[in-house]
Amino acid sequence: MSLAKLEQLTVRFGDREVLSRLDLEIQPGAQVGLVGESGSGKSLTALTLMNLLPERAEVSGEIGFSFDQRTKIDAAQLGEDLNFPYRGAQIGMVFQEPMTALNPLMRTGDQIGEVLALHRPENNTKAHIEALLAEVDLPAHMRTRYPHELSGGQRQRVGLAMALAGEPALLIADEPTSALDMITQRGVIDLIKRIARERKMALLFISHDLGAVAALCDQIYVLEKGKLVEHGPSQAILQSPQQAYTKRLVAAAKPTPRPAFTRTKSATPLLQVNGLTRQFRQRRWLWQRPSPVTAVDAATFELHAGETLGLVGPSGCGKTSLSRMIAGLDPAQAGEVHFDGHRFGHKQGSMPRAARREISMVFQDPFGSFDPRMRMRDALFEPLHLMPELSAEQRQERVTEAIERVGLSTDMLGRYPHAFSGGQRQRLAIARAMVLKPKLMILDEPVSALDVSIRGDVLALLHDLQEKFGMAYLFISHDLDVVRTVTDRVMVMNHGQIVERGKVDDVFDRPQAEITKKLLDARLTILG
Amino acid sequence: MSTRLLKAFSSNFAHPSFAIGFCVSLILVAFALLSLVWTPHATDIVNVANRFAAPSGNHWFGTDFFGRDILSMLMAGALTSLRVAVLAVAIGMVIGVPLGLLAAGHGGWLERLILRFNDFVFAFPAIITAIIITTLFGPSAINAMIAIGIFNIPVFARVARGGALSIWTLDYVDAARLSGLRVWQISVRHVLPNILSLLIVQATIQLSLGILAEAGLSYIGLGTQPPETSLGLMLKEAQSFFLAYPMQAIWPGVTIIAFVMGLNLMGDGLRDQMDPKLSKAGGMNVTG
Amino acid sequence: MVGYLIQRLLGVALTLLVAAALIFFLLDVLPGDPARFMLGINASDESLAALRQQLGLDQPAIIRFGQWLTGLMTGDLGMSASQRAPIAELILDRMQLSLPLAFGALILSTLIGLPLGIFAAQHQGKPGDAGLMGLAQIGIAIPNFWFAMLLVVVFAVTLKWLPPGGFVPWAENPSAAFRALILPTIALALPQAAILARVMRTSLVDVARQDFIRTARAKGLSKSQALWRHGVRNALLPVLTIMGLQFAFLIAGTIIVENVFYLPGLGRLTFTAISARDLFVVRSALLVLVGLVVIIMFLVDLLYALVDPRLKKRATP
Amino acid sequence: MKNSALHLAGLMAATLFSSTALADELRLGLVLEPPHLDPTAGAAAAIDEVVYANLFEGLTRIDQNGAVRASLATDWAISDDGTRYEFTLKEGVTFHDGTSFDAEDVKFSLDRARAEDSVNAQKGIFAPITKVEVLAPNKIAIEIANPQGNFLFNLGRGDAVIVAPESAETNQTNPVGTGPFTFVDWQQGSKVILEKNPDYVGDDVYLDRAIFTFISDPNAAQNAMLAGELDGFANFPAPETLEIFEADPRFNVVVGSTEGETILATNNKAEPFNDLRVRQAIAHVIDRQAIIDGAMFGYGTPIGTHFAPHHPYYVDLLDTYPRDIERAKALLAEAGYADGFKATLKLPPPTYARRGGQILAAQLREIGIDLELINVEWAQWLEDVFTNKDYDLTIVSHVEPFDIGIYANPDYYFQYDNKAFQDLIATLNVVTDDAEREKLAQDAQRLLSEDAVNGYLFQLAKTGVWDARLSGMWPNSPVEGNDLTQVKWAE
Repeated sequence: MSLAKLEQLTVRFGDREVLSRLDLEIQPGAQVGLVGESGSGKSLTALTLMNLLPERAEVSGEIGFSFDQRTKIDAAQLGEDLNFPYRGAQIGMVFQEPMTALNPLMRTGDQIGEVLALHRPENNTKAHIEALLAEVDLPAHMRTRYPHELSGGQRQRVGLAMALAGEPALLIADEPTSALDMITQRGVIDLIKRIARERKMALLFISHDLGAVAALCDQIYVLEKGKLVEHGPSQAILQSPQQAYTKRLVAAAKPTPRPAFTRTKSATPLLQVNGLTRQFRQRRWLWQRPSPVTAVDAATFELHAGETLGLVGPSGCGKTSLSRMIAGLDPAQAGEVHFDGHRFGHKQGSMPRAARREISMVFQDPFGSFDPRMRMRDALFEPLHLMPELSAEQRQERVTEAIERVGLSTDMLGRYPHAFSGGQRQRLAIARAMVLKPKLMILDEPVSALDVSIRGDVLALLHDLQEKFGMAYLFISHDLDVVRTVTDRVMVMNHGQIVERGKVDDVFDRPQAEITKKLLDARLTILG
Repeated sequence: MSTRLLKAFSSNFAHPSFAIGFCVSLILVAFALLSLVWTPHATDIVNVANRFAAPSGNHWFGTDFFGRDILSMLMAGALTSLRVAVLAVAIGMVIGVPLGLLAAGHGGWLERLILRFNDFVFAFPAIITAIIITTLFGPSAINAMIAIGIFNIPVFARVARGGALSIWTLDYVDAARLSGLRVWQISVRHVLPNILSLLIVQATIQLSLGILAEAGLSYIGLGTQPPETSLGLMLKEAQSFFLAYPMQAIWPGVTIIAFVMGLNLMGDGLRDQMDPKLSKAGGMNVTG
Repeated sequence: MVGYLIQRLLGVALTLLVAAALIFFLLDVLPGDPARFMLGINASDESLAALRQQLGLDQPAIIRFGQWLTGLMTGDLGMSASQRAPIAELILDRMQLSLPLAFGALILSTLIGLPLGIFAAQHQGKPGDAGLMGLAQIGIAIPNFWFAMLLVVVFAVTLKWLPPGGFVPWAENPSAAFRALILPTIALALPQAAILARVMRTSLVDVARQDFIRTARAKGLSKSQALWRHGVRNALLPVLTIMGLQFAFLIAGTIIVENVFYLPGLGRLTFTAISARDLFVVRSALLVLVGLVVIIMFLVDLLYALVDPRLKKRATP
Repeated sequence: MKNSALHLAGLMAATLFSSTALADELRLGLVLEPPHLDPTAGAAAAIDEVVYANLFEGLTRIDQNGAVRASLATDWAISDDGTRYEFTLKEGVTFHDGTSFDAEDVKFSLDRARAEDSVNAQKGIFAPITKVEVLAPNKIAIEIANPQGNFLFNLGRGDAVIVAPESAETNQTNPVGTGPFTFVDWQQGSKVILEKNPDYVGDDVYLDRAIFTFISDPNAAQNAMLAGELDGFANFPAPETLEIFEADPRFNVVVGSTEGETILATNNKAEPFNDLRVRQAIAHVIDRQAIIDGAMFGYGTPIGTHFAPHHPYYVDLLDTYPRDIERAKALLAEAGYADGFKATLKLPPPTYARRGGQILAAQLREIGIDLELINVEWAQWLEDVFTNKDYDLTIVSHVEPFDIGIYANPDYYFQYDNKAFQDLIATLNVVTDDAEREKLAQDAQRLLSEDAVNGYLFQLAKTGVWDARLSGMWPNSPVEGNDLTQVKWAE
């Protein structure tokens, strides 16, 4: 007898069918994963179970619950007027965005207490709220905090405590960890796993990340564009996916393919960073001395021409701040940079113009890195501001060369950015970085936002370019597997400090620093 | 005009209130501009014998206390109101937008100074500025325009800064900085085009507020002065005849309401089409 | 919190100081001789000189500015040149009308605007919403003086329920004073209420789309419970900002409706003083008007910080 | 919701109905609020409109026909050479603060008014006085340098009222006089309240209480009258609304005249107005009736010279320069302005000026004179036009009675410098014989009209509106003031 069951569930918005004839079953105490890309209809499935579908949704099919007694609901009846006592009581739900899912004006304890008052009024006590917080590994004093005083992981734990307060038989978790960094994500997943086991609670875990689902669930449903593609026990799905779509997802969750990077490097350091420090000064009141918050604390390292240096660390560790200082985008509060015969930094002031043409940068988000109002041609010509000595013809040549190098043709350049795909844009971003033929390219998560299938191509392209032009790369990523494939040496940052450095295999195989170990442990990739 | 705005424009015609707003504004603007070259009757004649004439084929809306054709007066008055509002918006944009861009681009003490300046100007409602200017130079439509324009400066500075700040966080701005572009170049090349639609929406709203403010200032004698005419001045002059000849005050009143509503509906429609994150920055200024 | 308070107060003081300097020196360059105006066209030169000296007009500007500032601190703003009465007294006297009018309109517009905005947001897209928002559009577009005129014609001239204008001091007859303020307050408040209703609706519709409302509903709250318990307070934050800005418009509005209802308010005082070239009164009255706006904005900031826990440790305003 | 709103409305209607006037109370509207209440220290007509004959009295007073009557002086004798006046004073009179009134107060008042540091706006009235002598507590003698034709009239004006040394300095805010009403309260920006003086020596007034309410906005004034908040306006500010009152049986509309000659004042020294032909051309083109109709809605009497039509000495000179466009064009051409010219017309705030200016500009355009209308506030008008004579044309009403003498002053803002005229006025000032005075005054009027010194437009009407049950209100205002002593409600 299943705890919750969807039969032939179809959801439509006007002409658009977003879920078609979905059958799904959750046994008591079972952990069910629902996987699919955004727009596959997986969140709508959860909202259907919660009776929280938008009003304009047209629904058909049947929903069955057997909590205290068996109920069958005609899905067409769903809506505000339906008597639906389960929400918050028998079914609890955790949402994706920890930043926005809590009421910013209400103390966390009160938000948890609200559920108790609704469903378990006898438990609405300080002690019980603190017990719930303890269950999600939060200290009791968190009760009086406001959401903005908590970190993302802490908020997600509060959200979990709220969902648990009604003592549900079924917990729905809709991408609960997607917005968290890797280490936190791992913690939350482990927590959910533990609680589900302890409470003997059924779980519907929704994610785009097959790795996360694999870590938690024993049953997997795969959705694509509103249709159920495949379902079955986790092991079966992961080991022998039947459908092409599932195969792709499984492949994506495995480590990124390794292009054969050759590792040549010159002996002379191209870049020397000495004690580079970035501080954000926060002054509370006019008469107070500003108390600095240190984002990067006396970073010191060197990078040789033609070398690829990896930079990894949890989010907020300062890796982006460090790279921005090197690129001359942000000022440093101490220390200096020697780059290709130029010096800049705290005392020497901002980056000299002559150094600028030797450094370029590729950003993570291919959608944000081009001005939507500017034609691609103009965007690609823009870096040539730094080379006023070039003639118009030479400029044209440079751009054409760069474009062709990244495998695109010049006749697309009259278009605006929105006319290109994500992969094309990232190639164009690389082309823009190439136009100046710089000595150093900073790659800030250059493939994280791309589809897995494209990642390999882009990495191969980067490798290719390095071979041809001998540029040095500073490669920033949270994806340890990618870093391991492409870099020679790696540095690990935590709390603004470089805590570990060395040959990539040494660091990854024999991690010394605590954070490196945690990062390695937090990986959710399906190995094998 | 930006493509996004054009798109907003065309897709919005499905939106009935936008379509109405746009048509009403367009008709009234055309009506006002027409008075530059033609009005049914001259507005500078005085024909006392023919005053307060009822609507007729010759005078569609009748005549006023000087025997002038009300339709012609409405056209000329709408032109003055529109001119005051448009130029006030121009003053606000020409000064406010660069200030906002500068604040967002430069940051630091300059940004704080500009924000302080903004707060300071906000403390002077247009009417107080108008009182000061009038005390200095005497009342006129130009003074009303300057007073409203000064009030528009921080409004546009705020919208421009808000929009620009969100643009400055984007990677393409960093890309431009890496390309060696200076703050002002980035502001002009990348920031301004991307906040233009935001500014245009704000401009329609300030335009409608300008028309209302002109009417208020003219009503208390700080704005347009005879023999010029404006919708607000027509209301003021018609006020004493209100009991005997109510239509004298109804026509300009209805014209103001239609004008302001038209512009507001249009602005709302455009705003609805905009990137919701960007429009938030200007959302605070629904009322200027 | 105390630190924040002190810092903002310093900001307010600085704003007022700059405003005072601006007003003083702008008005100081004015042409026109107050003494001549007071004594009329046939006055002799000796009488003029005598009066000028009596008024202190023969001293340099910077000294007079200093005197004025000192006066502002001590509350002794000197004598009105034209009305021969202490300026502070004149202004205080007018405040008993202007303040209740402005604040009454603020309160009334809030009482009308916010519930209507909430109602419209709850019925988003339904006829009630469309009807209310249509009315609000008209309310925003109506010039307030014109609306005031219509109110007078209907309620004073035709129905004779309320006086068409004029004012009786509170001390003399509180109920008559209250009655005198009903129509002006309504004339000011309704257009403001229309604006507030729109802002409230937009803000609440925005908030209703946010994740924490969905969270609240997932707890088992109904849609309207979720909106009331979690939505309204959050939606009020941007509305509060608007209300601060609106106050500047209300101050402007009182000056305008004072004219329709011939009320002896600060606006009237200023205009009378301007036509009499009584700059002593003009500058002080203007500064009081500006001060009111600045102080209200300060209070709104303060309220904001109180309501929104996120702002308590905000670094700079 | 709807129900409660209705209920609230009903409640308001029941409990808050507008008050009706007390039986012996008069609520009179005034357009301008006086800056203060001391008529001996300011030019504003608004002061006299509250206090004249009500709070303060002079030795003489002017009645509603402009004649000189006894007031604090019951009787007087003039020496044969016309330079010494002896007045007998009313006895038993006290000021409102209880201090007694006698000849010393008169001497104090007159000496104060003519003192060097006096701020009296009409110091000219007192200039001829050489000596004020107390003969007895109830007798006083005044000596003047030359005989003065209108000295007694001048002593009856508001500027010459008698004040007490004890209260003179505080009269501006707390006026203390000898009149039949005492001062009760002044609510700045709103109203002045007077009450009957129980100790008044003389004919008792009918009213117990008089309230002057200040309403400058014509529309507000109209509403206040229609709503029954006011009993009347001695001079209603908006002639255009009078037809509403005329149609309403509750009200009386009484059209009288004032001493205000409304003129197109011309700078006789500025090009091209220094040319007589240009001024004549303008005179030929002015259509007085159109201005009266358009600006004043028909209220006002056309004048051909600077003289009040109700005055016995008035001569009708309307046809000196009849309206004749062709003749006007010819004159302009003769003066060298065949194509017309541009000039400015500065307009002070009153309706007669602002509206009249627009009509006048339309008329002058017919002969090619293109006027730029510049609206000015009074203070600016006083500064630019009156003091600095920086103007071409302006429209203004000269409200002082019998003020033709201003044309004899070449420095006056008209800048009219005519020896013949100056001689006429010099003679007029010393002649006391009525027939002779009449002839001189008429010659002066003719001379002004022929010289077209200014454009003479109309005599400002006094358009009174008051409750039909009121009697005793002055239809005309030969002197600035609202004498309430005879005003009473019908039984």
